[in-house]
Amino acid sequence: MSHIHLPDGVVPAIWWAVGYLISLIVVFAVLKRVDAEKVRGRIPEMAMMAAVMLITMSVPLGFIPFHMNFAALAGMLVGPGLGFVVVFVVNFILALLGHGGISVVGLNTLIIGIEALAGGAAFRLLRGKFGAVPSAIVSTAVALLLSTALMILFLSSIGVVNIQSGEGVLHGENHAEDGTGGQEEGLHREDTAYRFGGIALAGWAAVLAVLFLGIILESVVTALVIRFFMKVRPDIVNHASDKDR
Amino acid sequence: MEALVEVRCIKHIYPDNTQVTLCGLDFVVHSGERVVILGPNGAGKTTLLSHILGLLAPVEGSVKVMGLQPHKHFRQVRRNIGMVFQNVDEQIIGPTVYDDIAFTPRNERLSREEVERRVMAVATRIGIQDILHKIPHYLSGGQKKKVALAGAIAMSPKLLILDEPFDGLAPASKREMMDLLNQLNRENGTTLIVTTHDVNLVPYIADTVYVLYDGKIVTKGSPYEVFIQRDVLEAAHLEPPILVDIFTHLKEKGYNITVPTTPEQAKEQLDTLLKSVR
Amino acid sequence: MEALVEVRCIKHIYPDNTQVTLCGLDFVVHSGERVVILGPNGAGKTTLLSHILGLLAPVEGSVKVMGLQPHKHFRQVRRNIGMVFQNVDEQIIGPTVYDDIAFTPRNERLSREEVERRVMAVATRIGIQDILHKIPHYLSGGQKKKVALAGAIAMSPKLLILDEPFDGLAPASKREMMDLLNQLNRENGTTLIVTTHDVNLVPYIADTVYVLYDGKIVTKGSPYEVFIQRDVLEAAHLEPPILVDIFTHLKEKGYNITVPTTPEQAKEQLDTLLKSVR
Amino acid sequence: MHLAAIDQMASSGASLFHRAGVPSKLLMTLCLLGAVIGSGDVLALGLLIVILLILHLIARVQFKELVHLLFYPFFFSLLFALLKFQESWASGLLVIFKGTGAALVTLFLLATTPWVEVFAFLSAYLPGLLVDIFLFTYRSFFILIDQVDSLLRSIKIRGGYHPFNVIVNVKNMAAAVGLILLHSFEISQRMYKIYLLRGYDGGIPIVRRWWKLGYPDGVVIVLSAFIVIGMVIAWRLL
Ligand SMILES: Nc1ncnc2c1ncn2[C@@H]1O[C@H](COP(=O)(O)OP(=O)(O)OP(=O)(O)O)[C@@H](O)[C@H]1O
Ligand SMILES: Nc1ncnc2c1ncn2[C@@H]1O[C@H](COP(=O)(O)OP(=O)(O)OP(=O)(O)O)[C@@H](O)[C@H]1O
Ligand SMILES: [Mg+2]
Ligand SMILES: [Mg+2]
Repeated sequence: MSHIHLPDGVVPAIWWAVGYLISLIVVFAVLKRVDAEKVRGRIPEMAMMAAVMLITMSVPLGFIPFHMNFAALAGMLVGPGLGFVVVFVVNFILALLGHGGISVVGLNTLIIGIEALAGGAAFRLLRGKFGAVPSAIVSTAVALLLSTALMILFLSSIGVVNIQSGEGVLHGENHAEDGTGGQEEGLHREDTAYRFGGIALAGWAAVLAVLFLGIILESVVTALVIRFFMKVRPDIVNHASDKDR
Repeated sequence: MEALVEVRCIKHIYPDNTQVTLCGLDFVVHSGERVVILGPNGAGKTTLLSHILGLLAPVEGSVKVMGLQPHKHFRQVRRNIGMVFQNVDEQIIGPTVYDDIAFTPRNERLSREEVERRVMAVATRIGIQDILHKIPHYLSGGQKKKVALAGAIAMSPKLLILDEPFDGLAPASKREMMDLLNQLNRENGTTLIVTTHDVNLVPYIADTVYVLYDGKIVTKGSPYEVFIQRDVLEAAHLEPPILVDIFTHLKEKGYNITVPTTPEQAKEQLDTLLKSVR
Repeated sequence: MEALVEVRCIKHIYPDNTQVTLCGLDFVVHSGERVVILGPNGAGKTTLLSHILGLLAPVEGSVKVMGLQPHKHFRQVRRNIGMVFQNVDEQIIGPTVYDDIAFTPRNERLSREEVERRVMAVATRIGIQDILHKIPHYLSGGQKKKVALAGAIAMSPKLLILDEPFDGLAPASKREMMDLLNQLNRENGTTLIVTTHDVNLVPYIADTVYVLYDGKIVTKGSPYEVFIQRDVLEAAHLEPPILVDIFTHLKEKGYNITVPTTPEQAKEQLDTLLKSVR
Repeated sequence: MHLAAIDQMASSGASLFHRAGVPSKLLMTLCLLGAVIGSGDVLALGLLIVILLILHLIARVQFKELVHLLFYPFFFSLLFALLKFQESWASGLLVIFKGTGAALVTLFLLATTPWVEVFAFLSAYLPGLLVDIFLFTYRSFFILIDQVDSLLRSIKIRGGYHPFNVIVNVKNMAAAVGLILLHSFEISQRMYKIYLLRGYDGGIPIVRRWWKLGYPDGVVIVLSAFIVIGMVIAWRLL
């Protein structure tokens, strides 16, 4: 939901450098923290998760005008830390394709990676008490809210977005539809209809409505996926949330 | 008989510029016919099927299904076709066997009762009524193929297309699958288009055989007509079924014999032959 | 001959509590032998192979490869086994064909020259030296199987295990694959363990056949010995190869004949038989 | 899917840039990126973009793909540019040129160099585990994309595609994502076993002879030098 999709050349150098630095530190810390043997065994899993995210981002898997990135789901399935690493890998590859600037990979990773970290951690905490599916909804919603807040805070603090009017963010969200819909004929119609809806509302009301809808959708889909896993391969979900990784 | 499918000299270009052409003879399937497509790996069998389904559009040539161009009239054509893909794992969508068979009926907005009726009818016919509430994921290979078949025929399509349906099946399951297909053809008049690499099965399930090779449909005919063309088969890197091979050899030697389809027929033929020459 | 592999009455429990047992006869493979495992879908063939590879550990019974328990001495055992899985896509790791064949040699820390030498030798033997710098996912199915085989034999393993290596291959490619395997066995003395559903190929590639059914190894023997046990085969939902079927029938009728492996032998046999009775 | 198309171009192309070695191309990429991001002059940037487009032309990059992919950076920089256009035309255009230009640079690298080669080169400088993840992701992507293809095809054939019904689509989408994820996890578990069997112990070893420079490398290096010099001159003039 909350890609910032910042292109190159918008964010001042100091910011993106710091973004790279922090996200790389986190990546290294995660890979070093657990012993190498264990991480090695999880590499195919992380790679598959990354591939799934790449595919769902670059293909209109959903026939709906939303662009989900499933970072929170990644945090739940492969664990929060490794989920963050997966987000980094995905962002890097997307940046090479021009989907987000190459210089802002660090920043993008931090903002989306938060979803993996928070989503995964919250799911781990909650699922013992409330069961897998409700925890998945709550964790995803919390994670998405957090990263959205982080994004808005960041954009307004570098002066790209006016926090009073919400200008900028709204278009950012609008673009997300184009990302999914623009590639396949037949989906265009929905997009335009939707965009009209977006324009009809104005300012923060519109932003919040769009964000809210997006958060609900991703939470529901994530929960449905978790429910499917609990039915078919509960060991994968349990495995990821029991062991410390 | 009316022509259900007609493909004339098509050419397809994949996004990576791989060109697949299928010229030579026309590919024509009549209503109620059982057609088998043979050809080496990469000959374009799957590509041909995708065109018939309307998943791909040819850059040259024409594809007609029931007189319509499938990629233009996708919905109409789709309703009349059932398809079993080679890899059934990716075809089974429903979380349970029941849900999977019900997928198309539900998407066609049939009433709940009608859906139930259809699912039960199809499941009983295919013999999977006991596993309706299982999760497909845990079924054996043969069972999965059956579920995929059930899903494909839930709307009683006129035309059933199967890409390598016997792949990975043990002999007994192969036979079961063949019997099911023949039964569908006999009882419902379902037209069949099947690809396979197992030439020995062809006589059991084909009225007509097409051989693809090197961008062309090189020959067509009844299994017997096709399999006696040794030079064509050899050129297409195919082999005749063992029985055809042996019995055409005997025939060429001048023995009075017809080429059998099944080992049982073969034994009978040999018995009478050996008695007669004695 | 020394026993390279010995499996005695194992039982395996999958995480979802599916139990697989393999009792009855012992599964014993000698050095240089070509063994084929037959059985219906879900009989436990792949499970048996995983135990021999040390990927699974039995809860009961014993598995020995070169006198060692594979899941305990994984590294030692692994070095002596090459494996080709049913789905070769998952097996090809290297970013290019060259890198893939070089994967194991490099992981064994061979010198660069030695790696190069091995890769070239294996690639030439298998006939894929022209595609060494291609990226695997742009290859055809048959080519991928060959790359997987090349990767498996790069370290010249004593034992080569193949799970349904002929699956999805056209007849000509099947024959090519069989010839490669037989050549490896003849020239390098590589022991082979192969599973397949295509009984007609078995006589070409087996010294010994094992039949698994219903949790048991129900019979073993040379292809001929196994295939004449009709009752056992039928119980195990298997069929004898067509040639065996027909010729044992003739033999039972009292004709003096030996059961052939290839259609060519069959024709010769019939020719002489028909001449002699005339 | 664009990734697959771009990778296909990179591995099947035969232009001068396809034949040049990875180090020289990475050098050029860095120079170009520096020039694009560091530049403050609309005219110079416009010129640079023209040069980049010519490079794409020489490398025979399919413009259809390129246009699709450039849509993202263009649209995004346009959004940020909207604020800047209130200041002046030039500063707005600058934002657009920077965003699109940088994307052109990385796309050029990816369209002339298989992803694998890029990471093979980087493997010397990045931690082994990270490089492994990148390389495994590459293989996994192509294995999965086939599966996604067939899954979407099945859903379409079986009548599960309703462009105008969001509720049905959310359900079908969750089912599809769940199924793909399930497959992906099972594949990854099998793959891990295979890696062990094939002797994997951290680090997919890839060896390339980078030091062999041919004439395409010469061209690429000279080009990089020109770009740097050109940019420096442009700065001086300002
Ligand atoms: N999606 C694709 N993209 C590019 N090329 C493709 C694609 N699918 C098939 N091809 C190519 O088209 C040709 C025909 O392929 P097709 O799958 O139709 O053959 P086939 O006869 O079904 O082979 P097999 O017996 O192995 O299934 C082959 O050269 C193949 O490499
Ligand atoms: N990973 C797994 N988890 C749970 N059950 C499994 C797993 N793998 C196999 N089984 C079950 O174990 C039994 C034996 O399976 P196995 O794959 O060994 O059979 P097979 O003889 O190889 O069959 P096929 O001929 O279809 O390949 C089957 O009942 C199967 O459902
Ligand atoms: Mg095919
Ligand atoms: Mg198996």
